[in-house]
Amino acid sequence: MDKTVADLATAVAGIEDGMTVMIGGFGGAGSPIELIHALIDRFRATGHPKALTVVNNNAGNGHVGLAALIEAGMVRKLICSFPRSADPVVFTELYLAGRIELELVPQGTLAERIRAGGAGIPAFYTPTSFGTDLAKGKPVEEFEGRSYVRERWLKADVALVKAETADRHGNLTYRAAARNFNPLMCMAAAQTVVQASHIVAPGAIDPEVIVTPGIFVQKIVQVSHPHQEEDLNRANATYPLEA
Amino acid sequence: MDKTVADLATAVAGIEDGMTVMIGGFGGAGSPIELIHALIDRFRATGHPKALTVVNNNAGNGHVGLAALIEAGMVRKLICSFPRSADPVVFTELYLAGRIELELVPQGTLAERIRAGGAGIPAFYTPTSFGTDLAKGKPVEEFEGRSYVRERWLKADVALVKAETADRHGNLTYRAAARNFNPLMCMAAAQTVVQASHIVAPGAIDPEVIVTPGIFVQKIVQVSHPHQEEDLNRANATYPLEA
Amino acid sequence: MEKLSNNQIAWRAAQDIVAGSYVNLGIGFPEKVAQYQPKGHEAIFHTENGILNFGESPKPGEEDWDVINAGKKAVTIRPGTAFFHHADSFAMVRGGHLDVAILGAYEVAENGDLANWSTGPRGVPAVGGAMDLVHGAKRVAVITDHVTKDGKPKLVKACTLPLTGVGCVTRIYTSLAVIDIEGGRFVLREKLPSISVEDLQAVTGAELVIPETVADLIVPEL
Amino acid sequence: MEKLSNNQIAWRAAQDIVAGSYVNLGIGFPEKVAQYQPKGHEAIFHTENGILNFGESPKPGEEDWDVINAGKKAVTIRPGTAFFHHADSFAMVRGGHLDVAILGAYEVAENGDLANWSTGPRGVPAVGGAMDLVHGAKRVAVITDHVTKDGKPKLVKACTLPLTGVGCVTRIYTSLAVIDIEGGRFVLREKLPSISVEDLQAVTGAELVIPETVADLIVPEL
Repeated sequence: MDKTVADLATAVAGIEDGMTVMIGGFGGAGSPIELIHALIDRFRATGHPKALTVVNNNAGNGHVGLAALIEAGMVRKLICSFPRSADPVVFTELYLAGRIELELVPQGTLAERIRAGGAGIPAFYTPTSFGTDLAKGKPVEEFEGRSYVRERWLKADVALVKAETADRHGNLTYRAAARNFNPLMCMAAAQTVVQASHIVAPGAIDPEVIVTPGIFVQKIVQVSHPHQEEDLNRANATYPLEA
Repeated sequence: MDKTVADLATAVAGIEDGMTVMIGGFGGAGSPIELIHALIDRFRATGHPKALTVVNNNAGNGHVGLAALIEAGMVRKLICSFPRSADPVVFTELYLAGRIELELVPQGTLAERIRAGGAGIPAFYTPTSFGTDLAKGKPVEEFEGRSYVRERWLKADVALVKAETADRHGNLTYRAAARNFNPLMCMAAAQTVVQASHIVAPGAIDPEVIVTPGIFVQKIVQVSHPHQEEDLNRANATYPLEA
Repeated sequence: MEKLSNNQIAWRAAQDIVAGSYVNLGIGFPEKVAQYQPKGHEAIFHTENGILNFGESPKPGEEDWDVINAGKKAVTIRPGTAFFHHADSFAMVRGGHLDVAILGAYEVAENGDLANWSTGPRGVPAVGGAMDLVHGAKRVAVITDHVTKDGKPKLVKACTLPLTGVGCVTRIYTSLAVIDIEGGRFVLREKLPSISVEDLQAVTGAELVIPETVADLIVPEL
Repeated sequence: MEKLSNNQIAWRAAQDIVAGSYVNLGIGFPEKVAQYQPKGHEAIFHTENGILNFGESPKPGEEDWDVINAGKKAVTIRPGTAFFHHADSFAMVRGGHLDVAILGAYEVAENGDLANWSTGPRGVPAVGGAMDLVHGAKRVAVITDHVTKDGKPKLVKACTLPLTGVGCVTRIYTSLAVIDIEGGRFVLREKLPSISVEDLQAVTGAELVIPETVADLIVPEL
């Protein structure tokens, strides 16, 4: 079994118009910049995929990665917890112009909805957002005298994920707080596409330290020296990056 | 910060009559034999704790560990998925005599209820058990045309857990499939008591490989060469073990 | 009446597992399926107590009792094995990440209902992971003798024993035949050449739909 | 009117953190609390993006942008740091495993309602982890200036801005006072010695309950 693919273009080939795409990362940590840019490359060459629904904690920063994906006009709707950032010009302008849809979800609820999607739990109750505007229209139930809001699972057609090391079966490890939403998104997508700094033989990762077991991964592509979104933005980089 | 305690007796000192106690392990793997035996020692010496509700996947095997706890008459009710085993004489006799209560829970639902207890999710929906006797009396809801059963979280006063390595902050690793329910139970108990083969200084465990972060752990006791339930039963050992 | 041995039923079920599949085998009889994987068809086996990609049984005396399967039997690790806790393990199951689950059965009904966890109110009830597994895989198959030890049909119109799951089974490998469940009916796909459709119907508790082509069920001596 | 600086408010809040506590500090102003921990009072800080027990900021140029806090600022690891994913992180929050959460506020109502995520329908709304944190800790405290920049009360009878959480705040550290919320009322615990109860009441949007003992709020120059 070998889930590696030859290049980034092949890795993102399965993403079609109108799909829901989860993209890992919290701010710049764990953001799969190269996979996102490969997807924009495809859109520029072919006009597809477009009208995507993107799930990410944020709304991108500057003019690279997720922000560049939005700037390219490929995103119809964003599901996220915190679409404000240091340099949010791309999303902010589109949103205020009514040209992109936003579903705002509390961060812990977003994480739990994605996990639920991966774990076959169609709905769950959380205290989060009870009594607030973000609970409007959602069923409320009382348990032991406390009120909770019912939230639905969140699934995706594709997840784009950044890992540190992958073996060819798709077992993954991450790097520090670049872990964040990535392992959850691996679980919640029909097709999980991973860029990893290192690809190793099965058995080279200690079975005790695997964070994402390979069953949750469909495609792996090696990106040996991935860009870090924060570094790119501090250098005022824009998509497309210079080679 | 140092969560280690001097001995097993101190480790189990906080367990009182009528409490709910989660005990890690699946079959013999990950079963904290020494903590359980210390609890029986206390009961023999003081008559307490008794009338416990125990949560475990199984009902014990032979005459050691959980089986010995039940045999000592300390358990009023068992919440488990599989109370049959190769040598289940202790539980079977009490159950058929109507002297112990059983709440039978499908294994995945048991795991998810414990996780929910630890994660602040009071209820969730699962396809598991829909249309079966084990769903009787539980709310059912349809999502996207499929029926699901609503299950409640499960919490405990105390969890007894077996780990491989602990640092003094309570960060834990496990050994192979001895992991099983242990990390979940750490999350779901007000007080988590851990026996670990090795206790090390904070920083000695790579932060990437910690399975249970220390926030979920209250007490740690070192048991350098823990018994394995399977080995004990193959040797026909019985509580109390010979020193 | 000629019939397949358990090994032969397991062999037949193993032939349908596509290379690269993630597979959970129920406790007991279904565990046999692993050893009949066609050469070069690498499937990856999941055990719900927290191991993905485990290997065969160790030699007696070489067991590590922290490396066991759901039936509490010792197994081994392989290159690519992963360990995880029970919530992650049943996320794999319930979340539909397994390709195939192969389970035993007391009864299977023509609508796909399965009874395989309780023979009734006697004794100590025990369910384990069965009720999760029936909702967990893209394909849930059953391997079973075609009839009970008393000769009664195990493929029935409606289950009489407590259900494990509703409408969950899609294929049944028996000692006599391979039968799909489609549209709430038993559809015969393969049968032992030595048995007539009439004889098979006689030991089956609900009507068999007989399509134009029914293949011979040919299995090696094992 | 004399008032405490933000550093001094943070210092006062830090004094109430018991040694060994697990603490989450909201983005921005609350992050200051960490630096005023009393010596030898080891608290452990949680950031919801997946680090427990992180340390102070690295020197400029030594940042590792994969080691950041919820405010996307670079932090450092310490002996005993643990990394985990977002679902585990919010299990810590929602599951009540944190001892203390210290948050900023636009408004706090006398019943404990908190508004700190939205100033209304203008602009891009962003909630982050705030709505989880208010339900996440055994003790949810707020640090804030006592009044807005325009001099309007931030401690109010009922919040006018969109709520973050209902009845969640139990203690407020302001630039003028320390106030507990008990039984749906603001109870004054400490106030700057230079301010009279009447003056304090005049800049507070709901009635202050004045217990027999009100301590002086004494904070070092910072």
